[in-house]
Amino acid sequence: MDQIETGSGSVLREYGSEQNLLSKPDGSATFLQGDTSVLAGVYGPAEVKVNKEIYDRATLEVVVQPKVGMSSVRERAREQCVRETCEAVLLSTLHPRSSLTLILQVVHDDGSLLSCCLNAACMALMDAGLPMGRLFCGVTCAIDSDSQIITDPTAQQERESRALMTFAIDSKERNVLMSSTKGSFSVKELQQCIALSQKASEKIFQFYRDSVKRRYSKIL
Amino acid sequence: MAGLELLSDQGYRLDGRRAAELRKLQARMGVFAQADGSAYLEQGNTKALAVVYGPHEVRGSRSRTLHDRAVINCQYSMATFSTAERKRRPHGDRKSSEMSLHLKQTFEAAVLTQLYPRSQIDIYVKILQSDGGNYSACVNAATLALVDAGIPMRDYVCACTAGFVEDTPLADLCHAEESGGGTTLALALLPRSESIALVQMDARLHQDHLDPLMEAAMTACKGLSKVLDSVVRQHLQEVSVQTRE
Amino acid sequence: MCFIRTAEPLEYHRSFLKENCRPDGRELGEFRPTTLNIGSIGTADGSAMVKIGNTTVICGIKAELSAPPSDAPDKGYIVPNVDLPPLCSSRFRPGPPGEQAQAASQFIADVIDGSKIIKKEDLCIEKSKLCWVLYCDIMCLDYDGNVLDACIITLLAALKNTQIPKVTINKETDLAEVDIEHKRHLQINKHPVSSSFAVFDDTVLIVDPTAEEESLATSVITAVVDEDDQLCAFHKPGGSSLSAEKLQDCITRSVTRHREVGKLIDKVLESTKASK
Amino acid sequence: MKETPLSACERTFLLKAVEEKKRLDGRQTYDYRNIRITFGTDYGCCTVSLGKTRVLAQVSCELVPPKDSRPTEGIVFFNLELSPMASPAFQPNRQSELLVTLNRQLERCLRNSKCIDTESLCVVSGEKVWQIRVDVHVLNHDGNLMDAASIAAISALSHFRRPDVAIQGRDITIFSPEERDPVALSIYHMPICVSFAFFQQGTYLLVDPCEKEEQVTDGLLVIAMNKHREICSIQSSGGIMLLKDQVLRCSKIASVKVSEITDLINKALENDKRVRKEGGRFGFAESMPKERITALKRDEAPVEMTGVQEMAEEFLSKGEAAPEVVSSPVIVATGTGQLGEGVQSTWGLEEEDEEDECQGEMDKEEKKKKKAEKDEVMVISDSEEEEVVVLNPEAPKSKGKRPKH
Repeated sequence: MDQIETGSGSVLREYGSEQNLLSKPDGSATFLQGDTSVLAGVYGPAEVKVNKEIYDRATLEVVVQPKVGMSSVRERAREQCVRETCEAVLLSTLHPRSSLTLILQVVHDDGSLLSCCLNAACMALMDAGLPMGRLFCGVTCAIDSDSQIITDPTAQQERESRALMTFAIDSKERNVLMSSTKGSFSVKELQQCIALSQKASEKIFQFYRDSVKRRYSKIL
Repeated sequence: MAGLELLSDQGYRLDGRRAAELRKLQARMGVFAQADGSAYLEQGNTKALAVVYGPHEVRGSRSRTLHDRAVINCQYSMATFSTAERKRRPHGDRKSSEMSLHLKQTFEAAVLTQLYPRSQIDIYVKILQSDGGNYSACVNAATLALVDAGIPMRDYVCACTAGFVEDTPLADLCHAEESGGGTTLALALLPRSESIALVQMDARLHQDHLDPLMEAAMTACKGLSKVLDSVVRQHLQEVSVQTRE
Repeated sequence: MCFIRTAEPLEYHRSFLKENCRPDGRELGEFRPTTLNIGSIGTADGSAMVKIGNTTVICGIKAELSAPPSDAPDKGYIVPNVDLPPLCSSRFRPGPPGEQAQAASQFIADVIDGSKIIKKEDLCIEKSKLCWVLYCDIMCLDYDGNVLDACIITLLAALKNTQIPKVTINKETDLAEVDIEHKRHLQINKHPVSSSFAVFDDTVLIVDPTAEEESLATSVITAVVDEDDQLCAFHKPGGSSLSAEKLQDCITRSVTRHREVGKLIDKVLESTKASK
Repeated sequence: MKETPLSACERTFLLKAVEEKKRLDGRQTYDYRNIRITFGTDYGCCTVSLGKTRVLAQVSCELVPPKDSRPTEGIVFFNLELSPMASPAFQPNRQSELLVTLNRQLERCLRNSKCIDTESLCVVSGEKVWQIRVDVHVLNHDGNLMDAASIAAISALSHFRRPDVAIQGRDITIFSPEERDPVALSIYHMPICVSFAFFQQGTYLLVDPCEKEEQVTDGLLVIAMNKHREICSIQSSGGIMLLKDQVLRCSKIASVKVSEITDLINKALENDKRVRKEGGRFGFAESMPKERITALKRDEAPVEMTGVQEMAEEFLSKGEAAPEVVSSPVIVATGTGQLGEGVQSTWGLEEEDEEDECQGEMDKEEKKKKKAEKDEVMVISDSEEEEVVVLNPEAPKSKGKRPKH
């Protein structure tokens, strides 16, 4: 039952990114996965408000702005996931008593939104030149009613799926930084999805590397 | 306009005025003792109360202090009973915070703020009864209150609304004329220099008609300034008689 | 020791973890004693209180009638809300719910949806006319870490305790008639139980962290398992990265925990029934 | 985070430049920056960049009961948000002066000018009407937010399609886009705001000020017009002294600019429509500048699945199986059970426990209750309200809440 087939499911949709596209923030990037698109902006390190100051590291704030209406509990949960993932990789002890602000604007949601947020966040942090111990990327997997695993699902596929998992994978050991799931699934399915996400993360890390290479090709 | 004829064939308006005729304006200065300056003003059925405190040192957050001029702080509110339907929020909604902002900008242009660096002037305006032209009533009342407080200004600030019906500009609109959906222009004028402190216009109007409309509003403002001037003079006379005794 | 605890809390904990035990005497994989009381609140339609160590969480369920959502006319609502009031810990401030409370509410909502504890169709009385809304208000009375586990246990116990009256729609008057005499228990399909873990120094995995351990840990993981050993949620909001083996360890421990807690709930329910 | 203030020499430099009719970016006095309008995959979604200023607009709709005073009219709601992304000075959920001004100006420009036929949004009179919601997010602030926002809002409104509805008796059916083609809003005219910045007490005037210019300006005049040369709103702000002739001159400049911008919007709309019709690719992904060095795109990539299963199996087999036998809970009292032989619960301990000090007064009551449960439990249980009634033998002053007998 848990057999996975190399069907049409296991693909990453067309993806792309543009860095440094906003003039105001210190770092900015948009990340596209198929039609899903997120814009990220980073400010900092900058002066921190006294009540938010942490004496030995930088304070990171993450804001997720929905496209329509006010931000709700769902956005709070996303903010928490993105913030704690970034905190794990950022070398925030290098900037004590300062503030880092990461703003994510949802431009279009066509599934795999959280992973797109993570990818946009990582690209923007890179663009801002903030020191990070390693990189991270997000991969969303869906398990459909036939127990097939679909990577990078569209909104339609998400709706039809039985379970939905998003992982953040780090670039050093390909370990799991963050995990957020919906629906019910077996342990085996979870392990398969993790393994698959680790495989898919290779592509995205390669993409990160290529885009940095391209960006600095004129200087090197 | 649906159902309502704003201008009759004979050239009379809903309340029997001519096109360029203003509503009756009555005003009193110095209505409150504890305030530095105060005024009560009736423009037709619109009744407004303005109170001025200051110049005094900057209160609240110190960061607002300006080193070369005074800060003007305005608050506009409408009494809950001022309109046909009861108003739930007397101040703080988008419309009234915008109005507060406009009043502030108007008086920043007119008051000689550079005379009072690092200080603050508070202007509080309240509409007690609303019948069109709230902004202009507030400006006129606040001008009188500022004069009463003895705060130097470039000139009187006179404000008036004007509308446009069937190629004829109408001065000083009442509520029925304003809510008809036609053009409304509100204008705050410093009459002596003919300079405009604030201009705001709503709803559609062809570009060619802008000139006559603004002309009408400016004429109305100048008319108002004469009335305001006489109010101030009369008040001064009364006060000086009292002090002589 | 006390001095070190306040000045160098991390070092203090490390010295214990080195010896494979924890400051409160537990082993690394040991839960704190869990106490469950069912039916504590008479005014609620269902209620339960759970204590895990010092962490105390109470859940009251109120059922109300409402019109079904327009996009799913054959379903009812389950509305969970986690409240972390200032009285439960000095870390929470009065005012609107903070990020942790909101994230917890969202997590509970995801678990309810994901595990399908209750079929939402069961809550519908008449299609696109009338349905039940279950307001599950979960309040923390004392915060000492691991609220999520406590929330899920109390929610499950309270739902099992909930009784809703029979409602029929009178065909003639088109009005709802509530029959308070005949109450029924809710049909509980799945029994999700969660287990939380904390990671120290990116390597050491401990079970059921206290508030102090939570704040010092580099990562927190919550795994929710149901009786078929299916996972309903595997939540790790970030923090240090873990290999798949470590995660597997967490899941194995959660399966055991599920059995323990399952027994606890059953026994307590039995005892309440026996007393009646 | 605070906005970086402008230094005195920057200020004098900028004012000097204005006097000499020069602008920082080499534009002429009446020139606009480059305007780029792109539409998203959704109907009613568009981004507008005006030089470096960038805004995103999204139109959405839902069925709501109408306002009592206007039972046959739909509702149009504008919400402009200054995202903290646009500038470090913007804080989320705060009503700043700028926010109020922009929102009101947008409302006045688009709602009061009656550019949308609200009566066509009525579904059932007095019961259900469409509420059109326009969300405008400012993404990057480089001056002249008003013009950018108004262009984005009207473009998004013209692009938007609402789902078709059918009424049968009292039932309202909403058709999905697959069932029936969605319907465009009926828009009478397109009002567009044009901002003018005044310097040196109104002596100099600039069109489309950038952020630096806005910081040194005396005041702004915003004129909203449509291409039929009708003025939809005028608003001056910032305490400037204007003369009538200046306002008239600005309105003439505005009419020229507005007709240019309207043509641009129409062209963008037509282009989008054509691409959609031909089944080509559209959306933001397509509008990404591929030639830029900072941008990169990859095509659909298959993920290697081999080995995935083995990896999963490996971890599964490595992990120990959960023990079948688990410890049994203890029933302490009716309705209360306990798991684990713990001593850690400080509540259950005697008063002399050192850690108790931090527990605070509020726990006392619970503590007593707990203590009772742990010691010899005295249960007097015939009350219907509560399953467990516990009296602490050592504390005769039991709280009044609990029934004694």
